[in-house]
Amino acid sequence: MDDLYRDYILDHYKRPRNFGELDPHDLEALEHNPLCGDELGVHILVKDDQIEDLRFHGHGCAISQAAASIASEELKGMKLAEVGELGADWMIDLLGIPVSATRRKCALLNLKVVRGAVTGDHAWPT
Amino acid sequence: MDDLYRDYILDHYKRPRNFGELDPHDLEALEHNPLCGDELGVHILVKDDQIEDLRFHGHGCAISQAAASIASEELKGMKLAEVGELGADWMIDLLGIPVSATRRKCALLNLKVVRGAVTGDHAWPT
Amino acid sequence: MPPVAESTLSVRADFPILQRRPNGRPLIYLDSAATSQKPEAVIAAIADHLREHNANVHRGVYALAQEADAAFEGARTRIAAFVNADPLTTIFTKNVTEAINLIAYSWGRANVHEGDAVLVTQAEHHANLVPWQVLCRERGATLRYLEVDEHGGLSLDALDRELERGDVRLVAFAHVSNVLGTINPIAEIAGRARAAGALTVIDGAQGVPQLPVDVAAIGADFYAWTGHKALGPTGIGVLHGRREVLERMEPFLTGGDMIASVDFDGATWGELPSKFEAGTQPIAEAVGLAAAVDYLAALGMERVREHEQALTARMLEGLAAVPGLRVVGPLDAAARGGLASFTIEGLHPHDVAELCDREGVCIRAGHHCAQPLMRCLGVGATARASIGVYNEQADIDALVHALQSARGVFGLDGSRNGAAA
Amino acid sequence: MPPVAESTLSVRADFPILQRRPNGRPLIYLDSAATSQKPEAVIAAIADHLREHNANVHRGVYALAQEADAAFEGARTRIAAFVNADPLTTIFTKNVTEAINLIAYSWGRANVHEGDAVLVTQAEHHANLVPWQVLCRERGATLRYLEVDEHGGLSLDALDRELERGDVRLVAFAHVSNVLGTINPIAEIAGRARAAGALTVIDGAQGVPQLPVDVAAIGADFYAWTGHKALGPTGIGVLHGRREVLERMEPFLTGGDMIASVDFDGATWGELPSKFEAGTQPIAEAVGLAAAVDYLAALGMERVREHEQALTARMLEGLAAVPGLRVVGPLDAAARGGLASFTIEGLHPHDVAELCDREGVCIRAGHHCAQPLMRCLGVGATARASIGVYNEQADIDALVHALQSARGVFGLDGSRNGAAA
Ligand SMILES: Cc1ncc(COP(=O)(O)O)c(C=O)c1O
Ligand SMILES: Cc1ncc(COP(=O)(O)O)c(C=O)c1O
Repeated sequence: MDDLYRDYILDHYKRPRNFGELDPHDLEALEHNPLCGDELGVHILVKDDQIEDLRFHGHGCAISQAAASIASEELKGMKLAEVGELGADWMIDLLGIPVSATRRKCALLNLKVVRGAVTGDHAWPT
Repeated sequence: MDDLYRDYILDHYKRPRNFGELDPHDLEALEHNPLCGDELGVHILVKDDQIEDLRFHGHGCAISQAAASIASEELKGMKLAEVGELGADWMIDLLGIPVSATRRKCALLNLKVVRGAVTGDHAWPT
Repeated sequence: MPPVAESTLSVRADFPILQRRPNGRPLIYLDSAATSQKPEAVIAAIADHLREHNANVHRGVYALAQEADAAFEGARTRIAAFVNADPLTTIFTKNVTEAINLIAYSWGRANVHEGDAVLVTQAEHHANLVPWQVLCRERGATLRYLEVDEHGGLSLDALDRELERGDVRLVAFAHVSNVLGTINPIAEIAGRARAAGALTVIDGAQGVPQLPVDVAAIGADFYAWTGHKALGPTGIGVLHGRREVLERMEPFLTGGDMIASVDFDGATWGELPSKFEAGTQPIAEAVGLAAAVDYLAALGMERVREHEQALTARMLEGLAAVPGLRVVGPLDAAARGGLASFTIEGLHPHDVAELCDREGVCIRAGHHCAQPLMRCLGVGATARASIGVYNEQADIDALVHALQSARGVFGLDGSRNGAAA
Repeated sequence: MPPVAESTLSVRADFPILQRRPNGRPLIYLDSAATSQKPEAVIAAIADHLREHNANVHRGVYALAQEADAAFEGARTRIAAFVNADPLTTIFTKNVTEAINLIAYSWGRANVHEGDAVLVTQAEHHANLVPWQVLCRERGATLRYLEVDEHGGLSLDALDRELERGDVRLVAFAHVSNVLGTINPIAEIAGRARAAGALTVIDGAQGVPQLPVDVAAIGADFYAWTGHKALGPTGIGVLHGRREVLERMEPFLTGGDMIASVDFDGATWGELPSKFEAGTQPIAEAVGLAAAVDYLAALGMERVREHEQALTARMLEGLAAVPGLRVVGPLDAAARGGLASFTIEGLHPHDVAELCDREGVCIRAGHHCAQPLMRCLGVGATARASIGVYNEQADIDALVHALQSARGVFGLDGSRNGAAA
């Protein structure tokens, strides 16, 4: 079995959950991966200080799309305050595959976008 | 005997011929050796299209001062048209010592100054 | 398509890194457009210089400094001769990016005014694009883009129309596109620009490593390239300029070694090429680059070109057999340099590159520093395989094999359950 | 003068070039202020990188590119740590000259206005002088000079008076003068400038190779240095900047790798340090410089300083015994770096250097890229002997011997008939 391109990764890549747009939405952000030009945006609907619903849009590699898809399921229902606390480890653990230094930004792009939309902090998660 | 610092070189260095200023003069020029900051100027008195008299001023190393001194004796009485034709070989031959690539500009500074004063061409002699 | 000669080059053994066997497989390096590998002759020349002849240049009286001087200025002479340029107008920079910035700052700020235009192509590398954007913004000038057609070509008619508008002060374009591979008709473009009173800047980053280049014959005002793509070291680029233009320009970087004299009130500038070479130059790098061009000259650039064209033809053929694969740029190997950028349906370029690496095949994925072109092509990124003198047919075949396997991993060949998607 | 420890360094054997024996004599290299020699560890690190790990950095997916990335960014981390700086604000340039030009172009053009002043010292190297002349001319600002006293020192009172005038936007000065040898009180100057609202630029070209340097503790806005004087290769310089200042600055060189995104209308800039690193960086050079600072760190910079101070003391003593010789700058080895510039009555510095070379002693002669200072000193040029970690007492003694012989050749010791003059 492939270490990186596991079945569930390819499944999330090919059938991403929560992809599309959400209109109206309360929060949004759009970020690029400067290494490859990939683009990922998010729309978020907020209720009671938590993420009621969200949708990703844009394009990217299997790692970045699968990461966004997998994360989207966890983010729904999360308190906004919690989102601000999420670090790189959370995302990498969730992905469950070994991510090389170069592909790290692919894996973290969605978290950067979501944190950017929620907290206004546009730094890469560490 | 020293190859470079021959007796006549040191003699010209210590007792340079035709050093000083000439006022009035008809032509003049001032040049720097960018490698060491040395400065050499010339004043020239012209009569019948030839150098009637000239004086060098400035400061420099033994090679550049001796070259100016030795050349001054040859330049006096030379036709201006001839001066324009003088090349690096003329000066190097006149000096009579082996001049390394680095010291070449020392040896040629006076010729550059004189040619500059006479022809307006401020390029290094080749 | 004319028949292409088989390549007669077989120099892999000259390149130490290609003897590496990651995971027990040969290293298949197909990323020469990003940077080339170095022959032992280049590595040895650098090490030998540092071990035997190192000193600062231009001002040292002692014998060691004269050796360093001779090595450095000798390197300049050999490098200039390699592309038939004059050493006096051959300026060292740190890379081609700095060379182009030098032109934009020194020539551009003095000569591009409000209402003027600068013309670039849609296919330029950011290095030959962003400096012109910055210049035009600062000077109130307009940056216009020459369209690239669906085969990756430029239209000379379109160029003429742009030039006829009468406001174009400078035309900047690549010799060989690092994405499309297109070999541009540079002498033709330079001639037309010159006739219209515009200066030309040619980005030769991908030209010098692959093609015989004759700077004098091309007749551009500036031709710039970069050492590390031409078998040389990092840390050095080369700018060839037209003498009259360089002489009228103010310097770019100022400091030691580029002055005639300095006093408290100001400075006067040195002669060419020193005027544009402030501070300690890339000395060992120049020595290394001279060894690189000597190596290329010994192979013969005509032969290098034949070799790359033969391998490119084979690559285009191989790629055509991969389902869902689309190559961008001209499809005729004679019209392009030794590289191919492509997309594969259902596979992101990043994943393509990652999966190629599993088979020891090094290719690049991304926007290749040409984001506007990516937009024109309607893609976010491409994968790119590029050829060097050291590549062989087996490398090309390994690439095609790796691409087929990559499709398999993603189930695109029907072999994996995910395939249904 | 406090007693100086004897040097405990003996590392000549680590430097391949010093094993050379020109004309059967040992090579006595006393020109380290111009450029240093390189230990085998540095040469091997560069060659090893090119033989085993060469690829372009920052965008490659394949394993080899990741090795190159790790080598390059790892080098940055080690180099920053060596001077206690933050890797994020540690920018690679091609030399210190480019680093200072970067500040002048990017910070200076946006922040220095008509009526403002830039303050430099009379002792600056052209690299830390001419860029400010050019900037002030372009911006209609005034360049003022802080006087150097007869012992080569700066007056802090004079600095305060200049700062009190309220127009000084930037103060630029060397850590260690390359002519006088003076070690300036840089943290003190930076503190006073900061209190007066002026930025500080420290030219550390001669500081980093000789002294323990703690960029964070110094507290300047910019500290710049150059690889080739610090046992590293040519082709690389380093600029450490204050983060808030760098973040507010526009980029200097533009092109690949320094952008966040580019479209037809313009570009946005990448994060630090990329924003200031356009194009392919000096990768192998960074790896070499990292090996150099590792080598220096293993020796210990405190020990390097002790060594240089001990040899400098011996050199000052030896020079004092040469008739007609005048050393410029402070006469106390504790107040100066490992170099001495001097003149000898009746002997031009060029001839001094030439005659030293006959005995295998490499020293420099000229204006040392500090023409205004030469004017202050009332000389056209000086000879300069400068010390590196690899020098030994015997080298100093050979210098003194060569100077005595030089006087003899010119008959200044009464031995030759020319002596009468
Ligand atoms: C004090 C000082 N500043 C600047 C420089 C210039 O260094 P580089 O030529 O490496 O830019 C030097 C050395 O030449 C120097 O001694
Ligand atoms: C066409 C082209 N121009 C410019 C560059 C920039 O070269 P460098 O990074 O050496 O400045 C490259 C390579 O990256 C290129 O392919």
